[in-house]
Amino acid sequence: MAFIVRSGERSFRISPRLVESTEHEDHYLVLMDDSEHRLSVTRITPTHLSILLGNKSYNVEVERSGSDYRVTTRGEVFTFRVADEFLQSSEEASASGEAVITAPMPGLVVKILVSEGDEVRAGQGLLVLEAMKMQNEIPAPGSGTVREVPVQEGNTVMTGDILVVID
Amino acid sequence: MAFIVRSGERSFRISPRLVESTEHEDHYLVLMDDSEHRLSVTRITPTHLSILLGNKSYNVEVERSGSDYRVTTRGEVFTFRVADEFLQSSEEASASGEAVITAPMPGLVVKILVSEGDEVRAGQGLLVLEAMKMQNEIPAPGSGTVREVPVQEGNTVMTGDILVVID
Amino acid sequence: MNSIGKVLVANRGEIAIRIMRACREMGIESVAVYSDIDRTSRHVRYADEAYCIGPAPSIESYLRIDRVVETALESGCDAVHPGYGFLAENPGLPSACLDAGLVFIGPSARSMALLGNKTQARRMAVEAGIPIVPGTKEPLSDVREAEKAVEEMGLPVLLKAAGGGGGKGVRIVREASGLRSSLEQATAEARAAFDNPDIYIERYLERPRHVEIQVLADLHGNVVHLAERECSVQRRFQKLIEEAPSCALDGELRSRMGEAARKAVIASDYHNAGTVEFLLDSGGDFYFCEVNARLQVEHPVTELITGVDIVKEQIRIAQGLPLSFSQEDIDIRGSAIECRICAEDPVSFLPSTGTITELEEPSGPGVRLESGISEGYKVSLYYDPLIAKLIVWGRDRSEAIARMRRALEEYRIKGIHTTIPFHLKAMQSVQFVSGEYDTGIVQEIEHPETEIHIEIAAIAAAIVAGEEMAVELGGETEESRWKMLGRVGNGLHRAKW
Amino acid sequence: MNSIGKVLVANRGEIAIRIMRACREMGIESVAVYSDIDRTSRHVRYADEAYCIGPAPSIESYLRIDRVVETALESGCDAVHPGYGFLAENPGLPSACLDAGLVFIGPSARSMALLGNKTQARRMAVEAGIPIVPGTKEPLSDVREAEKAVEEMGLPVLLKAAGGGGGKGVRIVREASGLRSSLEQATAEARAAFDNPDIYIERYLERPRHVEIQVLADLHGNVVHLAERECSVQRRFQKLIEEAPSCALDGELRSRMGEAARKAVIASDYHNAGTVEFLLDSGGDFYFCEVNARLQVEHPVTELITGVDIVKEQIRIAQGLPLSFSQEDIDIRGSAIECRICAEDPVSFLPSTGTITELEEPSGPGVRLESGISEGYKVSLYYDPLIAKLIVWGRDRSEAIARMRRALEEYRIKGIHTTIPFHLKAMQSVQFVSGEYDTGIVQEIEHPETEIHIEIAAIAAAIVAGEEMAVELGGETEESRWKMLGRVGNGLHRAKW
Repeated sequence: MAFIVRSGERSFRISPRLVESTEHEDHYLVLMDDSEHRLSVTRITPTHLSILLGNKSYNVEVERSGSDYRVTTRGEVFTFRVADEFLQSSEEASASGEAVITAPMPGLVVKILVSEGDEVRAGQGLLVLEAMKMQNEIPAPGSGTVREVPVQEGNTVMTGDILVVID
Repeated sequence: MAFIVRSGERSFRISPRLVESTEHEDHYLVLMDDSEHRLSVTRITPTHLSILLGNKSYNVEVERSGSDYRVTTRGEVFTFRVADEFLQSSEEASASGEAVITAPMPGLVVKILVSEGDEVRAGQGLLVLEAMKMQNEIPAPGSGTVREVPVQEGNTVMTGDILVVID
Repeated sequence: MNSIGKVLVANRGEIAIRIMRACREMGIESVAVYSDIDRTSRHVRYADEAYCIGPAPSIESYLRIDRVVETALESGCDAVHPGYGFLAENPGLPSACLDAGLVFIGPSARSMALLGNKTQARRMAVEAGIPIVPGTKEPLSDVREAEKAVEEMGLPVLLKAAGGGGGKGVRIVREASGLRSSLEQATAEARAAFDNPDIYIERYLERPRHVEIQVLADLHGNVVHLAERECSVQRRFQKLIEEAPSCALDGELRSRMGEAARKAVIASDYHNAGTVEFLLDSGGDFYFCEVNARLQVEHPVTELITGVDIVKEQIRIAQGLPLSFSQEDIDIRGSAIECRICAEDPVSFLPSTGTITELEEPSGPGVRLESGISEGYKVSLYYDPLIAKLIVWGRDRSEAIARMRRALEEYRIKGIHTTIPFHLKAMQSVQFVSGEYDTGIVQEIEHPETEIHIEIAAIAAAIVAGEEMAVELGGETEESRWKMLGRVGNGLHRAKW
Repeated sequence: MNSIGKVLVANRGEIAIRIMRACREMGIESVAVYSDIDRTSRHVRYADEAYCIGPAPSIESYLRIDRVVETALESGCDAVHPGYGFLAENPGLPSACLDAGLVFIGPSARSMALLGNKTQARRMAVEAGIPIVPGTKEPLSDVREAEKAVEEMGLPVLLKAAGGGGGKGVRIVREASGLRSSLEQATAEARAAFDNPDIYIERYLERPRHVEIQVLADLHGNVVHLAERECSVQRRFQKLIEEAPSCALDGELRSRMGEAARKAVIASDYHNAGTVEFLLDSGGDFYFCEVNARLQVEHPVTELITGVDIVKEQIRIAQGLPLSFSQEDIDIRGSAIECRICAEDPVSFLPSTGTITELEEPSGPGVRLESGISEGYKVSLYYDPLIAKLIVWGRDRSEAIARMRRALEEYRIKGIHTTIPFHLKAMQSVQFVSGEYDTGIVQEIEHPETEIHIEIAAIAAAIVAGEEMAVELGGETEESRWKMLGRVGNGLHRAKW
């Protein structure tokens, strides 16, 4: 089975195969793009893996959140979307062109700075979200027209809730 | 429901009653021997309890091992046998007078120093158990006659295995 | 002498634990206060006694002077320590303590009120002959007044809360068109944070260094400074990294700034621990900003280079004891750095919430951790995102930097995002390592990805995804995950506990 | 100069991690070796590379010089650090390193062989004019020879392994009838621990203090001592608590003992880090015991009072660099204490094994932890029970004691028994607190129970038992326990993660 593992611009085709399982570790043969790697993998805690790639030692944390895998190693954090090779292509087809601005954190909508139909330019403030006692202005990721503002001042929002949709 | 909680010479009759359960804590009314206590209890991890007795704050670890409860608070460790008040009395009746010496740790029996029928005095070495590279002489807890030595030199034993029985 | 046998700590998180540790080492009992969602928090477990004083919003719990004082009396405390933040700079607390016969571990209400009002403090400095940054001497009454000040001083300017510090209620204004909305935001933040909406304005120095002097002053007229802290690594006026000593000071400048700090403390009739903040420009000129009339977040770097336990000294001073050392006894040994570990995204700095599911903390030579969290702790939106401080000591600055990098790599916090990756990049950045940096540094630090790390991470994600797919196909649910981990299986080797 | 870019650490547990930390801070790569059951151990995860060198028994893995050297060559290492224990005092390792073109981070094989043979070392001391404890100069050939020595010296006597230290192969003999069985046990232990069954005998001083001097010697003839460590808190010749400085030394005695230590180092042509052990009697006379030709377990207490990183100095010396300081640069600051955290019953000191299910580590001001464990780690019978070292620094000894007590109370290790409760009692004992103690102290420390603690503990046991009974009646099994914890239930409030 092969997976397409993507983070931002980077994309890897990875096919892990378990070749041996001993009392202390699992041995994998991993085909990554065109090269083959031999790995020993063992779990220290549910999300904490110790990986030996050849003999290089890596501590890796893998946390799943929905379809994203957040992976940390030596203090660097990567967020990957992992898809089965076949599912991948259908998903790509459904992606649309609009920009959906979602709440990056839970918080309180203290002020909305734009209305439906407004023209906005990249970096312009859309609304102010209060979280952890700080007022955070949420900027437009690009220029466009505000199509929808499904929240109101005073609303409490959770991470991922849609705040503004820009065409 | 009342429990008899015993550790060495000490014995308590304790009857805990859950009176209220909120989002953050449970409130207990505990009858201990003759006095009544009000407790707030919350679990931090599976074995780690935070207890407020009145307003006094205690961190308590409770680990169960068989019928024993090993409890740690502020670095002091207690091992309790907890029994339902009714089961308690039947258990007591079955206790006999012999001394059963069990392995205090897993290890290797490197030498047996006594034979069945030997008279031993308190403190006399019964056998040598090797564990963590140290040779440990297991002493007789009291004086008596060796009735049984169910292990042999070279045997590997686990914690709790019977080593010697003294009458 | 005021004998102190029991202290109420009117705070939460790492600073509450820091203070309780000092109490415990001094044989003093400590009493925690907490909001109901903090029932499982570490400071409640750390204290000898704990009292719930209200619901989660701090305005109904940690900011309630009346409840703090009542609880101190009810629990038989002799004294109250405010920590930093919350009530630490509210003169109402020392006043209420005085009325209730409690010792307040900090300055008097009078000096606090003087210094807490940033405009009065600036006037005090001018009178004492300490240089200040140009700006308004009174709070702004409205946006028109702000516009007038801008006309006089020119742009950019800084809007600052008169009622408190910690980066709350601060805005930089570079264009006249942004003045109104910035003032509104700053006012709202200042009201929420300090219950005081007053804002004043000063000229914004481009990229100065932010250097502060730690001072201790007892009730017998002894005033000693414990050298400086370099606090220029800031984002949105929130400090991220602090160090001591500063690369920008030599012995001579240290003496001059230390002397200015002592003057400010004496002029404001200040006692207990305090910090005098200065801006230092590239020409070596320094300007008084304000006095932080409390224990600072970053006090540990000073403790590591001087060997002085500042919290214990605070308690001793409050007991009426004279300082046990004079200025000559203070010598600086080595170099110390602090990284603030916040529950925030390391790139966007947006807050992150969740439950700490795993925690592995750094230690070993020269490493000190001040942490408010433990496994099972829930990071909520109600309180400050600062969850821990990682501090290191080294024989010299380069050892301290290497050590901090090593310690950051060891630190594993699962369940939330933290600023650890930012700090790691900072410790490897040319700017920080050279010591040639100013308050513009955060924008300059880059976040390159290490090729081998992204590859290993991608492989790990694929392996775990493959395993989870197998589990799902096998009909097992997410809920049985922990149970599954109890087995030794074919497939990914599992933790067995 | 021997440039070192990659080091193989021929050890495991906390000391392997200590050495790897030093390497990482110096920008040196580190390579771990491990036995198969150590695949999940922390040192394997900590290293940059890791190589399995055999099965669990150390004789087939950690004691295999051939595999260590092969692995160092295969992985491209320049140097090998042995830590303490295992091969640390086996001259075969430096010899094999020399032959393979690897730098050994420690003394030469020749000095190690001289000092490792305790009887030769005693002869060297006599020749250098350093006083020694009376005893045999050669290993005992049989029990008859031991009996003869006892006749000459009188009882009690001490049987000691000629091949190594660390309390292994040591027995005290107070009655002639116990001589034979003690000799057999000591011989068996010495053979297992050092692969050398030789035992020698010396007069047993009743209740001396055990004081050792840390020395650093470079390849350019510079020899500096870093003052003493007090190591009298021992049980069965295993140190439990160490501190620096010792209460029994003043500046004058420190200089004299330091000078004797330097003499021993020079007489044995020793370089790198070493420790000269002395017994100190109540009259202030000291006797040379031996030189530990390696890094000591308790080196951190010296690091905390001097600011010197001994492991880094070892690496610098091995690189051929001269010491960066002279005797005059060494000044002592404050007081440090180390408690050895062993996987043992705190009262009987019998070994305890199991999996670490929960771990909460102490931190805060003045606390340093050197730990080899993490959650999920399995403590087995194969290796030394020392799992971590807790070390504190204080401005004076009483602050250090208070701090140690506070840190011990914070330390939570679940899944095994540890010596933490013993250390807590020690920190509260009159004997330790007064500083007036000797090697008899462990027998004198009492273990009283605190009434309120036993009551709270009993209540907690009853509450948990009641809950478990309810769960069992409800038909849930032990296996679903973690799952159960995911729910908020009526009954005992549960962790929600």
